[in-house]
Amino acid sequence: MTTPFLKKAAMIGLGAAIGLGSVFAAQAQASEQYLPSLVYRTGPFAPSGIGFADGFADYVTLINERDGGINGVRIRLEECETAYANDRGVECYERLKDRGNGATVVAPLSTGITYAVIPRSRRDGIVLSTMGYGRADAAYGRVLDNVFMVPTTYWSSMTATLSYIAEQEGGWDNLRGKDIVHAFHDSAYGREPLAVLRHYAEEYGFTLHEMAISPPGVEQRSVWQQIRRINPDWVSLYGWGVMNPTAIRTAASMGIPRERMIGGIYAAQDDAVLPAGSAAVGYKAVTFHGPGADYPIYEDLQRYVYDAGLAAGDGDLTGTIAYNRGLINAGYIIEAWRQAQAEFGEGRPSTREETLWAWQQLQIPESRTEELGMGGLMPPVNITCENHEGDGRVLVQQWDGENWVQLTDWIDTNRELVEPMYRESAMRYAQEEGITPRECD
Amino acid sequence: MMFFFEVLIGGLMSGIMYALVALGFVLIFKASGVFNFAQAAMVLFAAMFIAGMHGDWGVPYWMAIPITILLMLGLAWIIERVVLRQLVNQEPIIMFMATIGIFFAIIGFAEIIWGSRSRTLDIGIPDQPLFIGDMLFQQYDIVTAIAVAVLVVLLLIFSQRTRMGRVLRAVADDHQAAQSVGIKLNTVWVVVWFVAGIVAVVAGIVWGGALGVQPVMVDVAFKALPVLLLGGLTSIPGAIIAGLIIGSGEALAEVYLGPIIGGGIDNWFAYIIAMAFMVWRPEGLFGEKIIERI
Amino acid sequence: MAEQASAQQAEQALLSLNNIEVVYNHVVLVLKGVSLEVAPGSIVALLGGNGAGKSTTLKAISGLLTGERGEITRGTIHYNGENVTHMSAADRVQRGVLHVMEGRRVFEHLTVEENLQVGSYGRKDGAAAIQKDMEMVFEYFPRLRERRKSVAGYTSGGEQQMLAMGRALMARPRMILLDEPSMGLAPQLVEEIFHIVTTLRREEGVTFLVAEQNTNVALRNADYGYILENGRIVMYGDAARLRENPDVKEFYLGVSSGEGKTSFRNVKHYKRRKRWLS
Amino acid sequence: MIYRESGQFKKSYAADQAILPLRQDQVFLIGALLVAFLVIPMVASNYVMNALLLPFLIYALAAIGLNLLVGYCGQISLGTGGFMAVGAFAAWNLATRTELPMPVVFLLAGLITAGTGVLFGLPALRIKGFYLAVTTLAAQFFLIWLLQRPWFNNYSPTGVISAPEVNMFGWVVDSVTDRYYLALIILVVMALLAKNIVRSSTGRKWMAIRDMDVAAEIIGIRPMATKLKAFAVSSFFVGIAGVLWGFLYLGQLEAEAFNIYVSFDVLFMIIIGGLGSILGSILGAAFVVLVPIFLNVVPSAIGLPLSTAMISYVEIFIFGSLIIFFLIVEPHGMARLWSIIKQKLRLWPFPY
Amino acid sequence: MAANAADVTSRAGSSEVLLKVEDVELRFGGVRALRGVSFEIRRGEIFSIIGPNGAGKSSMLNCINGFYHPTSGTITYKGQPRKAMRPYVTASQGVARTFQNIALFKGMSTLDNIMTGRHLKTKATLLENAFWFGRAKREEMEHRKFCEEIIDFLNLQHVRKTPVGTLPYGLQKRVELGRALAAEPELLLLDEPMAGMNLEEKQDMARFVLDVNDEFGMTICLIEHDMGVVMDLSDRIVVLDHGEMIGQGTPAEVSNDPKVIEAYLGVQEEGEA
Repeated sequence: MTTPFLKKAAMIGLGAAIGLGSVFAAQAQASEQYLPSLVYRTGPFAPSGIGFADGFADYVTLINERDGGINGVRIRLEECETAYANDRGVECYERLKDRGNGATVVAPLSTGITYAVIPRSRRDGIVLSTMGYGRADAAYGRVLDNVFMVPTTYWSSMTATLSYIAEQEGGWDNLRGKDIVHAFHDSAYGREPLAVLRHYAEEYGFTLHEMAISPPGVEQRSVWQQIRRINPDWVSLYGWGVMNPTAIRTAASMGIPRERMIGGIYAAQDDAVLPAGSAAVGYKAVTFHGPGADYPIYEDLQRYVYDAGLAAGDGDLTGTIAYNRGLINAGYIIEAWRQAQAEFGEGRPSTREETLWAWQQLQIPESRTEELGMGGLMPPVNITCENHEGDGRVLVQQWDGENWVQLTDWIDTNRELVEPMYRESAMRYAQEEGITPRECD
Repeated sequence: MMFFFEVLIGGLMSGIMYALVALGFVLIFKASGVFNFAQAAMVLFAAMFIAGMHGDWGVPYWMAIPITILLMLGLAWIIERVVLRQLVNQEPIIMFMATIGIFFAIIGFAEIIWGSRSRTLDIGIPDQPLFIGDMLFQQYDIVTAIAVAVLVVLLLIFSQRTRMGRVLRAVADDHQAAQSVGIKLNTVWVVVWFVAGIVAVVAGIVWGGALGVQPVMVDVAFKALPVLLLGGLTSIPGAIIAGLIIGSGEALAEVYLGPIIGGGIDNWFAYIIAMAFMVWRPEGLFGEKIIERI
Repeated sequence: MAEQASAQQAEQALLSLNNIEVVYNHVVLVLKGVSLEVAPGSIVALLGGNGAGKSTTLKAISGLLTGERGEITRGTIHYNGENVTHMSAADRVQRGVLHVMEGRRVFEHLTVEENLQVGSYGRKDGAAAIQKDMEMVFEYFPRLRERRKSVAGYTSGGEQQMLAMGRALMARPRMILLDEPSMGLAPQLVEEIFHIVTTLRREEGVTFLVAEQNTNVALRNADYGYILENGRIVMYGDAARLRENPDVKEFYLGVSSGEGKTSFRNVKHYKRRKRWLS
Repeated sequence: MIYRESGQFKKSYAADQAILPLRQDQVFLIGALLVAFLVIPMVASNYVMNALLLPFLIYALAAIGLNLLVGYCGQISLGTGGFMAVGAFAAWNLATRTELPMPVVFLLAGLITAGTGVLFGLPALRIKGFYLAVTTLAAQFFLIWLLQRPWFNNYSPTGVISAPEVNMFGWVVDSVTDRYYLALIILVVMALLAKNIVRSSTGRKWMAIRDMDVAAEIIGIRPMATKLKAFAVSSFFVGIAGVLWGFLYLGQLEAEAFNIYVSFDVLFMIIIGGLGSILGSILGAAFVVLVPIFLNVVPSAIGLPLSTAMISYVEIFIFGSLIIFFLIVEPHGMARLWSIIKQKLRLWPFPY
Repeated sequence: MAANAADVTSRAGSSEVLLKVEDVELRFGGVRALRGVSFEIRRGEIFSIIGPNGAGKSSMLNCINGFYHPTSGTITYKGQPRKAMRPYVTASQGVARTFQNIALFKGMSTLDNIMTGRHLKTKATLLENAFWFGRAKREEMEHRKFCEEIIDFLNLQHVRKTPVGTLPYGLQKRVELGRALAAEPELLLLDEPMAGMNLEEKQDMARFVLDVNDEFGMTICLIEHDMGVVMDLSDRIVVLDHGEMIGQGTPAEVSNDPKVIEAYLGVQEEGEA
């Protein structure tokens, strides 16, 4: 009678001990560049997370297989599952940051996790690459010197959306008297572009209707009934996860023309349109990179990664929006290391200081994106001390039922509007946190 | 006024969809006193298998659906073997926790097989707006409502008119006494979970069609819970009527109250309706009256 | 009781328990080696105070222990010559062993009639035979006929006890394990119930094993009795003989040797309890 | 016979009612505290302190709070996440909008959460059991919705806000070790308070309500006052845990992050740890915090060639299965397992 | 038996009416559980309510302590008529009770159960409890002492720290009595304290009831099926049947009342203890 309990207790204890022990067992390889990858392949937003993680990993594999790494320095990628939860993200960050040669750059992949790791990364001297999410005001480089909003923010991209609408209407003046709905995820994320929208509504005299949709947004009938009654000229959709397809589907069933719905950068993914089926045909969205797989880099990926059986995923997500985002985010990271090596010596892994330096002056002109086989896919980058975003340009794409079709070329954003907004917000943050903004000349 | 009716009808339709999930809870609670949190996971499980078999393996829907129903039988059998049998006569809270365990285990299992990508599930329910006069209806809703009505009638006949239904109610009252007259609890539980599994298949098709099949489908459970409360945990008609009340109440509140207090209120509004109602009548609309004795 | 002897007797007895040990929750030893026998067609009383292990014994026989995290860790139970020690409760019901549990466990939300119907769950001899048996139950318990459409939860304690017994009868039992039928019932009702027990034995040939605290009533109606204390059988014999036993008289019937009945007023303070075994 | 009590006599009621009447337990506790205060900060790595111990300590506090309500007073709550959020946001607003010293901010945040708890505890007088459990989801969803209103995050454009510096009587809690110590001190002190409450008349009233509320009322216990007190105290603990979660652990606040799954996690902790046990709350917190990390790390540590995705699916599956397994092995939690082991040790090597 | 009872009546000296029930009626939906019941309980006496199952005895107790509220009629306690009142208010006025189906707090030890009975006498606030200072500690020790006396009185020393859920039935009944006594009530309601006990346990319980009445001077209202116990212990008895009062008086009077015999006592047998 004694044995089962003691045995079970002992087993549990032993298991826990082994598990904890293994946490410390870091396998270091001196000549490798270590790259942690915080991913969310499970959880409510997994459909977006998987594609990103696959693209990110496949690009790293490509560099290792095709080029033997960056000037011979292979990159060791390690994934950690966050499930989009802040606490697990922090745990991942803490677990991975000192493994291998030490992490030099992290892409937290969620605004919440970004906020949690900003103070930690500043202490550790690790670069944060937050692609379109996180603190928009990090685009003002004087306050947070290690955080980069490459290549765009919600604010910049929204100015581009409005430019597109104005162009469709035949000029800014024609916006007067129009009705524009902003249907948004009722969270800070959805509310973020409101400031920009309100500014434009005032300046150009259209009526802005703010329609909140409570997350996760599995049932939206009543919202779209109201929108239908407004009979808007344009709808801006800022959904996330399951809210996007449900919104598109419900809008379709109410007879709202999809051609006049424009999704924000996180309503531009394949998981926004695929589950909506035929209802999504004609739906437009802005995105900060080219859609599809029609780029030279995909030939290399095919040859060195997919055909070699080294693909991270099942291979069915290549060319999706999320996958492309994974590719370009890895692309930026690797280009920064390349530039660091060019400055501080080739053939050895970059340190944190070197990586930070590289990001702070990161320049990827259009010509370089073409060399990388990502011309038109990867937006050029132009980082200065003060500007941690670059040009913030986006393009408009449309879903034809099978694929995203690129409708426009890069659209310029309204820098005069957004840069003061970044500055103001960042300075307020600096004051709260007691950060002295550094000088830029 | 027309708009009011449109919102009302839309709300009633959403309510039916909530009730469909709540039904599964009711069945299991009624027969085994188990508050089965895993019901939503069963919905996801069913939807994932139907959509996965169709999408990845090219199995036609008319085959994928019966196969999934068989899988639900297998699932019921496994749950009975591995969980319920081991936890006979534990306190309700322990069983509740165990179903949360089942919730994760089922989701994990389905994801191991199908991953967590989103899939489409379209068995061809028409999805175009339909105008009767100026009123907007949706064909999808009408088909759904008819399916739910048929399902409920079948369930009521099963519970009230069949021998197995009577046995289920007996087991619901007193497990041990039921055992003492020779009822095999194991069989009964498999039957109950299987029936709830069939309901989950229907819910999976309907919700999967509306949302796409993806992990977040389980959040539909949080829409179903207030319906369950308001209807009373043990009443099948209660679940339907409560679904209608909550669906329409929520829609009207969203439209008429939402703009005043800042939008996006439907997540909690249903709970507040249910809570307010229960302060007045703690057992819900049709729940069995709680007889307090000493 | 030697093991061989009991194995032999097991052939004659309808039910025999051989050195049964029961442990709850892996730690609490409740029965510490109980052996007893029940002859076919007899009424056997199982007596003893609270916590002596009467209910546990009955549950061990009917197979209802598993639901309460109890298990038989030693010994065997033979019923009708067959080893049923680890058989499921349902299989035992199939063989005619019915347990009427303590506390009148009826299905509260079902009607009286539905309760009886559920009682016939395991039978496969058709609706007509079941209907006939229901009539029989109503013959024995006319009160149930009056209340056949009432919800069982709203019937009185006595009616519930009758319903529980009637429900057991619906399974065509050979043996009924009756746990504390008198508990909480008025004297008149207790008599009525025991009257039905003896009638059922006579008319239907049902064997009874009755766990009772009401020693007096039990021994008046039983053929044979076992007295259980602290998980052990401490005394057994013919009912008549037990009633005459001075120890039983003093401790279970309240008749002290010599004087006859003592008033409750005159019970001594701090009366020492005499124990056979602890 | 490690746990032999013979030879230990209690000479006064006070001694008998001490928190740990057994000498062995006292030794064990002192040992555990010494390890926690002296050994761990010396030997534990940054990662272990930052990513394992800190969330563990904070979750343990929340679990104690919830256990007071569920395990002692018998009122099931699924709103823990919401109440943690209230604590965190109350503290943030107090800290950024006023000049109050940080200890006062902590205390007030706890009290505000307690008040919120009382508000949502009101239906508990009429609604019981699962019905109550589900109605507490109203608190969960409503509070998260409310705290997402821009006022509460001072119109932060992202809605995510950074936690202010924690200054405790001049001690600037900044380094990992500092944060670990602050969380540990708060946990130890509050666990002691909780233990005092549950062994006093208040605790007995709660347990009376839990075990049989009708009988409790008939012997003179006021159900409303008693239940609300439990909601208040529980929410106070949970609120403080929320403050620590935002201020010490994550360093940021985001209402959505305190979602329903946080509530479930804390509920898991007390069920797995043991309802109605302070020690159990702590053990349960350790289990729920460590197991997912453990499951995540093991495959790569032993070189299993699984993709991250597959690992996380398997992890979800195993986590669910482990909960079931645990409930089957010991439905009354690790605390009960511990006391059974002690009981065995007391008699060991004899079986009974 | 009769002589005994007469002897007792003279011993119950006080004629002060502690509780007066006048024309009480109680309805649940269509069922009339009590119909026009009236009686008085005098201070210091042992008063019994008897009757067949379903006669309304427990409903009567539930009315007295405020768990049910009479549909009509009045209950006067210590000269104060009262209507709808929560049970805890009644308890604070000095009414304690035990229950037919044991209503102990199963997860708590014997000692803690009895200590809960004392809580009406505790004044310590939550904060005092949490910090274990001031009244909290002092009161705890005082009450512990009082409860230990009850434990001694009821012979429960050996199960002091045992969770009551695991105790045998007879002991649980005793713990329940202890919990009621701990409140030091003026009126003690005992609902079938001896149900399901063997003779020896009944004798012990009878002794406790008498001692409580004698030594603490508590007034006792008793429901019991065992006629031997009722006749021996009671000063006065009221007989209910189907919610109606069919007889009232001393044990001798009641046991000779033909109406009572017909409805209830009819089949009393010689051996029935």
